[in-house]
Amino acid sequence: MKEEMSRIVRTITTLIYGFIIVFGFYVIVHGHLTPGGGFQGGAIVASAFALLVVTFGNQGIKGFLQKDIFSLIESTGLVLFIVFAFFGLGVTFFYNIMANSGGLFGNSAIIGVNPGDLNTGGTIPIMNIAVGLEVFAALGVIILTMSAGSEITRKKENS
Amino acid sequence: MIGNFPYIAVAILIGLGIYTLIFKKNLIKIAIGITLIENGANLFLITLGYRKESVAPIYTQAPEGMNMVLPTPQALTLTSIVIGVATTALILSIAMIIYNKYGTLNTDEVRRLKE
Amino acid sequence: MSNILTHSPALVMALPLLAAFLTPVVGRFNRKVLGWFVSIVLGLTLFITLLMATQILTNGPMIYVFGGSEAGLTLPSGYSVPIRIIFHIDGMGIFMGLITAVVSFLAAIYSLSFMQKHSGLEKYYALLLLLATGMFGMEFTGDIFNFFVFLEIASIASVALIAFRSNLSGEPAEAGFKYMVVSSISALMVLFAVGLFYGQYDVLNMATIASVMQFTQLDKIALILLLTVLAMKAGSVPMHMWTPDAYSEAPAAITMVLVAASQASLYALFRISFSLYNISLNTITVGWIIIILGILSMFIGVTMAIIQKDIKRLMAYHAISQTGYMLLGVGVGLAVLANPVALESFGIKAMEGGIFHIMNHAMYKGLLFLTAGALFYRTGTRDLNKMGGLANNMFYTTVFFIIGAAAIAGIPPFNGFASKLIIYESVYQFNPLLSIIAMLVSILTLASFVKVFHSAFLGPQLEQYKKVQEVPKSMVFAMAALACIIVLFGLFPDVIVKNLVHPAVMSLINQTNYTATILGGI
Amino acid sequence: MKKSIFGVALLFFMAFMILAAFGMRPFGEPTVSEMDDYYIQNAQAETGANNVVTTIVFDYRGFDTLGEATVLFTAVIGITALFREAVK
Repeated sequence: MKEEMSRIVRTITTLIYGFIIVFGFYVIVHGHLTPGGGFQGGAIVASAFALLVVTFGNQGIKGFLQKDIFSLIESTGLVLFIVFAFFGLGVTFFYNIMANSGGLFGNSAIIGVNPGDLNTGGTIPIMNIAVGLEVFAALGVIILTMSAGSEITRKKENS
Repeated sequence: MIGNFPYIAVAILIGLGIYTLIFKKNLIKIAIGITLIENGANLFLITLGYRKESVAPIYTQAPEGMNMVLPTPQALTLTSIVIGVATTALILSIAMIIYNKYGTLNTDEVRRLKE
Repeated sequence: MSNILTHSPALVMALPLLAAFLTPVVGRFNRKVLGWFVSIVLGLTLFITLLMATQILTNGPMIYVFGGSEAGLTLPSGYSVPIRIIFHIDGMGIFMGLITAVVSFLAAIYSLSFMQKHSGLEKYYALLLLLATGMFGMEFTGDIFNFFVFLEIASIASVALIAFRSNLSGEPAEAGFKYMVVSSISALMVLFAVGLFYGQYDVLNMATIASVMQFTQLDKIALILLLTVLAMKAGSVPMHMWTPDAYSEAPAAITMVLVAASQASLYALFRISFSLYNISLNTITVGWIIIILGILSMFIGVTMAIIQKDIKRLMAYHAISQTGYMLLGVGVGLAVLANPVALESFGIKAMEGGIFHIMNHAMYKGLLFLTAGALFYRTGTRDLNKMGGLANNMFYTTVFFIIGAAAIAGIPPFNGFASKLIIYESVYQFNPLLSIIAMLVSILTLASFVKVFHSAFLGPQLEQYKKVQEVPKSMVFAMAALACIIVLFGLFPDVIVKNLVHPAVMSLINQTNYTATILGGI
Repeated sequence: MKKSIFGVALLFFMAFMILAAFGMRPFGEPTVSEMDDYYIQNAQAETGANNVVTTIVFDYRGFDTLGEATVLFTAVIGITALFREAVK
């Protein structure tokens, strides 16, 4: 199998992958207002990386996507998540301390149907972002590891 | 009577998955069987949440005065989908390792561990 | 102090989790401190578990509502169902939690030198911590969907650990694949049963489900699914095919934890049949099914064990056989649950035997697997025919093996004898034949271990093992700790049964208490 | 021989599943919904977020989500551990 895909696919990918990532982050950040959230948005962002891996092959993305950085992002996301859960420990673990507090993400929602205010939800948006980071990095590591692993299999078959 | 068709679809999906697990010899097909069962279980959960003539449980610009479907199954399904992704990824990786070591995916040839 | 106690159910989960998230980072900076870091974290977890145990055994069950405005406030005002995830730790839960804490702590200590030569240690330790977390979650949770999540954590972590040595050969990956298939099916069937409960009652809290349980046809289907898959994960006989592979291919320290993990599934089996269904089900039928599973496990496990050549496979078959004793004891208790007179005269006693055997089995089987690991560490083989005369070189290992083997065969004064005696006595009153089979299996177990002892330790010193030495200190320490527990439990069984086992049994039998802790209104 | 036993078991299992399907309540008409109604009515006031599903995922059942993120983390660690020498 050839490493890289054709010129058309490469061009379209370079054009489109940035938009996919931005859309993914939009879904993550608006998780508490619209359908979506950390997991869904993270999966969208990871699909951009999957697209890159498929298009350019494992060698082509070597300098661009690095597993170590992904692992670091993953750990950061998880630690952020559990730390914000720990912040509630004055009351209980996972208590939403920032909801309706007036501070960051602390506005109260208008009860009933409303157009949506990004600055609501307490710890929910922060946890969304943390989980989003974790999910896209985790899926990225999985994609990179498995594609590198399949390359070894391919080499073995060819030799 | 028609109200039970989603559940029958669930039963068929899970049955197909179990069939694949029992009668197929390829490790990748076994992984597919597990994914089928998982999808059946997820479909079952999500069908439980539906309420007739209702909208999604999101207040942002929702239609006024409508009922909302039950939100819990959606949350549960979300959780179980992510768990399913993790399981599938791990099981496929193990299949890859087995293929690297033995050069085959057939369960009959893989079997080195005997009674 | 009281604050720590209130939040201890959250801490006991969050501490190993946080450590697991940090382990890859710690491992990048310094590989030497890694093992000690993990051991200290698991030691702290053990300490918190002990604190919780004293609290629960003196003051009754412990409740923790995640994210609630108060740790003990289970129901929102004006509603009759809990809406948040609740940790519900009673006598039985903390009993299992203690086993998990002790076993995982000693596994970390043992791994300090046992795993030294392997690559990817930070991953190994992270997975060990995650496995411990998953088991704690399974044992402490009061929410059935949460149970599914932790079941998945425990199974994925154990699969990765079983396959950890697949860089050397293909067999660990094969065993891992088998276990992965088994545990995914079990987890998915548990999920399906969760759906059945949720669809009918719109609750996910186990105590609430128990209180509204109508025992419809769907509940029966859910019961059958749950019993089958949990018995499969516990390694009971008709579905035991994964056990010998997984136990023999995992690193020795992990095998010890895996034994405890399969007992966590056994705990779930008991929890579901006692706390969730209790006498609403046909206890005689279900009790007899569990008894028959137990008898089959006992007998087939031990007969398969006798013919094994691989020391860890042999011990794995013995693990199946010993699982049978637990099923037998608790099954008898379940069969007479609806009959207060019989329950009082021997049912509770039988359950005490079965539950006590869980802890004893975790201890002596862990010790035996660790000695097998010690032999593997020095000789590089698990084949009994290739070993011989090792008593000359490895004094401590030999002593610990004798202690473990005597305990598993039910020889006084070790702990196996204590629990087996309770089982024999009480089961004899229920049905003499069952008791006789149990004794027979015990004799066969002794015969099998005499064979192992003879071929591995006795005989002349072999040429290739002339230079074999005793294993490093950390491994000796882990084995010695288990041996001490075995001897102490064997010498003072009454104290343990009265203070630890009896509350566990009562918390299983008494369903009204279980539901009232969450829903109030005693 | 073994296959036919499994086949019979599969048939039994399917019969079970179909039985369960017909025993369920009709699709789209939940009989009890106290817990879900609580979420729908109080989620906005208690957390301020508009999306009820997200409030369940991250607030009411946040601990499940921690477990779920942990499952993903476990799988990643497991996969990198499996390929630890093949892939650097």
